[in-house]
Amino acid sequence: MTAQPRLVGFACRWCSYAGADLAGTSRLEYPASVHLIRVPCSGRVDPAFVIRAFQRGADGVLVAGCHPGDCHYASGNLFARRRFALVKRFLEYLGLEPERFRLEWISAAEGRRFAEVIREMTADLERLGPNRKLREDP
Amino acid sequence: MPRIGAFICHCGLNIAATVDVERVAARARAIPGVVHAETYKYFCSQPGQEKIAEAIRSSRLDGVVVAACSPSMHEATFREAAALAGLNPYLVQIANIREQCSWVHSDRETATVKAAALVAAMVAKVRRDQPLEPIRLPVNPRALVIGGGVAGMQAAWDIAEAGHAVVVVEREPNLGGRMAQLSETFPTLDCASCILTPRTAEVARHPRIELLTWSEVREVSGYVGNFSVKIARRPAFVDWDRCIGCMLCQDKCPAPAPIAFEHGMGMGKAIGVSFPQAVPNRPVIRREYCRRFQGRKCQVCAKVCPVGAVDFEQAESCREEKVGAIVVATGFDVMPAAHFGEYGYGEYPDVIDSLAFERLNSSSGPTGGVIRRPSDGRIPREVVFIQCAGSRDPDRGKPYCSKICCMYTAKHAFLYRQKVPDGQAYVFYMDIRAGGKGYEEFVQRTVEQAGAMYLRGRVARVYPEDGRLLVEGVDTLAGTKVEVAADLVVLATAVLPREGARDLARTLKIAADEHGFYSEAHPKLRPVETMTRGIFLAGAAQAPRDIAETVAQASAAAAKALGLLTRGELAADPLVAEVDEARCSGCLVCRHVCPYQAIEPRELAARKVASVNPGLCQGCGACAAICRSGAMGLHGFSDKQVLAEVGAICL
Amino acid sequence: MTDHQAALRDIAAKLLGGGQVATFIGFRAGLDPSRPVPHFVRDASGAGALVINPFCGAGLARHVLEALEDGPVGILVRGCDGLGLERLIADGRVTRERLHLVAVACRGAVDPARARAILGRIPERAEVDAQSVALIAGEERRSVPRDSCLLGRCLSCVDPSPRLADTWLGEPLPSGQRDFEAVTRMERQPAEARYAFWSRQFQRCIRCYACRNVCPACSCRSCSLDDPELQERATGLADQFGFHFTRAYHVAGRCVACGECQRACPMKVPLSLLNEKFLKDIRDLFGVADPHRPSATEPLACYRPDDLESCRGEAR
Amino acid sequence: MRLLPSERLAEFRECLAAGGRLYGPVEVDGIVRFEELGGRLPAIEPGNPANSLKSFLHPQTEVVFDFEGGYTDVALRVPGPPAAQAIFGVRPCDAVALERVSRVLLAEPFADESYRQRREMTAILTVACREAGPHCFCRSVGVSPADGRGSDVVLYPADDHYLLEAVTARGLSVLLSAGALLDPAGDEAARAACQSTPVPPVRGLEREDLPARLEAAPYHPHWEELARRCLGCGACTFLCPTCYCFAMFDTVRGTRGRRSRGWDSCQFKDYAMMAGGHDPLPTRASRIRRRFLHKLSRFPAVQGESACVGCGRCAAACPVGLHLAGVLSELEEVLR
Repeated sequence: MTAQPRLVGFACRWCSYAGADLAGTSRLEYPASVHLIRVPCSGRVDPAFVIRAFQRGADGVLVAGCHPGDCHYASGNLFARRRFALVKRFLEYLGLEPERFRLEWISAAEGRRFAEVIREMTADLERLGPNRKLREDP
Repeated sequence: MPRIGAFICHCGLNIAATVDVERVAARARAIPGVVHAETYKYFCSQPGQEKIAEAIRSSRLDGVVVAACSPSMHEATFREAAALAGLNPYLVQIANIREQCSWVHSDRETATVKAAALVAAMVAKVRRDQPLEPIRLPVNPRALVIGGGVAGMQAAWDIAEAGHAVVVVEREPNLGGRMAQLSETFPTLDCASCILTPRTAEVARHPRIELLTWSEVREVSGYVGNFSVKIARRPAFVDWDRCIGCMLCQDKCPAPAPIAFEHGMGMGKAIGVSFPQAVPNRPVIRREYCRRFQGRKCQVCAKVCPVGAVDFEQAESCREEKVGAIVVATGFDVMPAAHFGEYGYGEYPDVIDSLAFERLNSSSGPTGGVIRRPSDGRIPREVVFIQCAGSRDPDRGKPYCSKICCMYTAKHAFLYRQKVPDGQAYVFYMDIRAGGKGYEEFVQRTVEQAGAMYLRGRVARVYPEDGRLLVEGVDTLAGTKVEVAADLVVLATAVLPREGARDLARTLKIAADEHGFYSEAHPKLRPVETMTRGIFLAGAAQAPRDIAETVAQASAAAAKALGLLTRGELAADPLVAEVDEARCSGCLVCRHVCPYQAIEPRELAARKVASVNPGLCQGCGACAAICRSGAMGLHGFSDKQVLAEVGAICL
Repeated sequence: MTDHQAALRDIAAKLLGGGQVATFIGFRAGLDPSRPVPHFVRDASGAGALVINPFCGAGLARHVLEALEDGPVGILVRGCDGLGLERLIADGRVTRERLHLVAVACRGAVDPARARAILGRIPERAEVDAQSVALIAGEERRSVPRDSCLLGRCLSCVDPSPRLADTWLGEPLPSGQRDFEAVTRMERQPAEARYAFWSRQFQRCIRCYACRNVCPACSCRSCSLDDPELQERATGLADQFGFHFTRAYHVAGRCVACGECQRACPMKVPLSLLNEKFLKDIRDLFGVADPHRPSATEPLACYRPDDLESCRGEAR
Repeated sequence: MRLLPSERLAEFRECLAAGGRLYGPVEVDGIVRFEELGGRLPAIEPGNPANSLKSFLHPQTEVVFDFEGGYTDVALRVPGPPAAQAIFGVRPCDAVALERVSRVLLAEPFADESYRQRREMTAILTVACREAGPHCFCRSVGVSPADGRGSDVVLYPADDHYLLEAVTARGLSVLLSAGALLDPAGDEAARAACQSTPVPPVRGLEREDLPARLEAAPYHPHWEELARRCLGCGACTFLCPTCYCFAMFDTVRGTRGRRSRGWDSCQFKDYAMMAGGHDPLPTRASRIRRRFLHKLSRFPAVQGESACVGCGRCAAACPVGLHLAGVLSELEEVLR
């Protein structure tokens, strides 16, 4: 087995997690790099979760939520959008590669898009190689 | 020491074919705190649930992880099973190793490793779960129905008949919606108003139904069982309580007005009703067409009114209704002309859409039911119907099928031939979708009895020539170019959600899909519920559908609403936010991000802390994420749980 | 500044004597004249101990939290203190009505260590103006550039005067605009250089929490950095990155750019360079003109429907 | 007695580096700290580096053991013995501090094994002071700028050379290993110069009755005054060369984990919190008082000498000027 990147995803249960489920019911194959953590809303995702993932050895982190305007809770993803716009830039400022963190909007109907995002991100992470920054010693 | 049980489901071969479930169970057993791990073919089955219950009892489990399909499938099933066995249902977590593992990965080794990690994450999570009790909420037994079309009326009628008060809010001055505009209905060719009018009258006089027409929902607050709805009524400039419905005003009004009801085919008056059978039979003044409101001296209506009901000073009024459930039945619009340049829609008067054709067909319509083309009033000898005008057309942003067009086009072609026996109908179509009782037979009748010529293919363009319209298209079956000279072109334009549907979604805090159709909670199993508890969907507001389906769904929504309204009290998911008051600094930043106004300050021993109303809280967690000190927790998704999941995944 | 000392003592004495405040917060002389320390006057007779001069370097805002437990507080307020108090008020930690603010415009405070290094002995007095600093000891008077001896937090200050005041000592000075030059320079470095830089800085951190404890935006009753499940106690490089990320992120959109954290850091971790990155991005991404000046709603607790779409796009 | 010509300092460094890891004061990013020297010469400036020697003998965080297993069967792995190290460019006060700390951590029968091993593997090369730093007050606490206690070798600086004196056997072997670089000569003047380096005194600190005066006024309102000013950070304690408090903590990763110990500070809230919820040091004032009483009264009562060596780090670090020398001179006023 070739070592594949470790991608931790935070997915809102209404849209992106359901989108990932749809990719499943549609049998769309994508890399097993990703492990999703179900959260009620992208607005629930505390940047501390992202940092913890990098500390524990994630090579990439994805935060996925409903498209703006479609949030089940009306506004959660709009807070997330602001929050992670800052966090992403800050992580880069600390020296992390931009490809290692992504915020994506994936609806419950976008199984295909979910698979695509995972494929894309996994390819990026493979190209970058394992992450050592912010990461504790194994 | 925790006592966790892990149950790895084969799901037949759905999981077991790709994931080595025995290895996953063995890996689970190695996790500290896991005292029981087993696999089974179908844990969701009765014997499967019994196995879980048995393990809960015999191994004295204080946490259960079921590795199976998505939690959206069977989380509730397994929680119930655990509860029956004496374990608090909130001490159950689902590891999604089917939709997010076995179905999307093919390599057995990687899928097995990933499944084990997903199980470990849920073990880590369930260890940090607390037993929770459902939140008990009182239920207001009244219902609100938004939309007074056939869907709204059906839902309102069913709820009222079951003994509950219903408020119906309709944006137009009268009930009826789209169905009232139709001439006949497919496939039986019943006269639409003949079947709708009695229903409208029944609804209007029902003692438990209150009609609020010419009104809109402005604000919705509260939560399931306890909604508070602000409804604004636009000024009608007529005191409806005084008005006796004689319609003298309409007769005498000198100002013509294009009313929406006629869909561009005919004119009404600046004061009046949309159609003669309108319920309530009360006029409104459309100020944009009224001479007086346009600054002229006219006061004809006020002068002729025998009861002095005209009131030019009337202002918008607002009222608040408390209800326990809401049915959303706002219906549909059709794609506007601007989208069809190549068909000359909006440019050539004889290119019309199907709704306009309905009006031409209607015996109460502008032509008295005689089909005359708009430009010169001639009876068209050749009519081209173009299906899928905008539908199934990703370029125009509408990849979906509008569903009703095949059938109403067949109906139009049929009715046209009945009324113009020597006329010829051409139908350009992509596919004929006639799934429904008697539908396919009806299409065949249209072809065979009405002699409609069905041409499979797209129309490239429509342009005028010698007072007629030349329709250029391709017959993809014959592989030839087709050119038809027509007197009238009828577009089966795409079905869209009602204008303003998205705004209403925001007001109601329900989700809408990319096209603006309201999203159901689950496409198969919860098709009339929304993700917001207590709000239900009926009719074409959710997706294009025909009358029979609409009525069936409206009754289903009513049944769902009644299931709630008859309860008196209901249990809500306790996965809501809670403040650790000892840690809270009272900065109340959480209040800014709460979409439900569920957070209020509370005085606590000379200091201020945040306090969550668990009835209002929907558990989105925005507050928990923005709270710096970690004082705001979210049951089921606490910081510590998510961090533990991260840790377990990254091992 | 020094010439306001008598007036300050007078005002403090009146406030205390009249019972308007229970405590007056200012400075008093320290072990040497270049190191005044925060001081809490409790009765009118003690007001004579108050000093005000360009060596007064510590921020005072944070101190009101404890002092308010004894009753209303009077406090000497420079631009940075004012912003800090605005922060505490916005956070609901302090009510404006319980404060009496004695405002003074400040042209910057002298770093005693740097001044001493320049003079070779402890400076006794200093005069700061817009162009330079005069350091005085005995007969000696040396005029040196501002950036050679002022505190780092004062060099980047654009708010010499507080926006809130009850009593003014002298006249306010106009405020300016932050330029974020240091952040821009850091952004231009290659990613690897940035990572190496921050690794070196964070490795020095001894986790004394001075940065947090001086910060007017870090007034939580209970800090997540003290919760071992949220911030492990280990001090490996990854832990240090996590710690400094969290500290900076928790003040993102709330930091008043007073620079107290950086002044307080015994290991000279350039904490302001972290805070300012957030401030700069808040300005650039959300169009907040002066992101360090507290407003009714924090930038991360609000949104615009037309906010920047997705944060994938361009780096930084 | 040996002389090391200044120009041979680099060679001397190489010689020390050959014996293990070598640390010394260096200036990086505008701050002088003890760090691994590498190719650099120690930055010998008046006063002390920001961090103290304890970083190397009693590190900020150190592994106690690694463990693996479940709830019932746990395997432990204790880290191997520490490697040899030398610290070059230490000031006498810091070395004296080590000697003070050792009285506690090496006291039998509860000697701290990890500290003992490190202490045994560490050579301390002290450079005596010809000039006091901005915050120095060693003489007020009975430490001299030429103090040799706790050192293995003391270097007395002169204009173009250093006088080297071995204080311990370990020091002697260091000098022997560097023998080729050293001139077998003496320079009493160099030692004498350091012995007479002037250090400003701190008022009150030299008083014989200081402990008694402090103990007599445990509830003096000035402690409250100090508490208002103190921000409750741990800078003073973490930089203090004689503060040795630590706390244990575990980091767990699945079935594996690590028990570590890291510095703790008596100035932190909950420092003395007990399992039952009782906290003998519940207020900031109580914690500040504890710190000063410990340094100046309780520790001397048990160990015979002050737990302050006058290095001045707390004065350099405290954001609000609440450091030992300053506080003592304030107390001198209020206790009068």
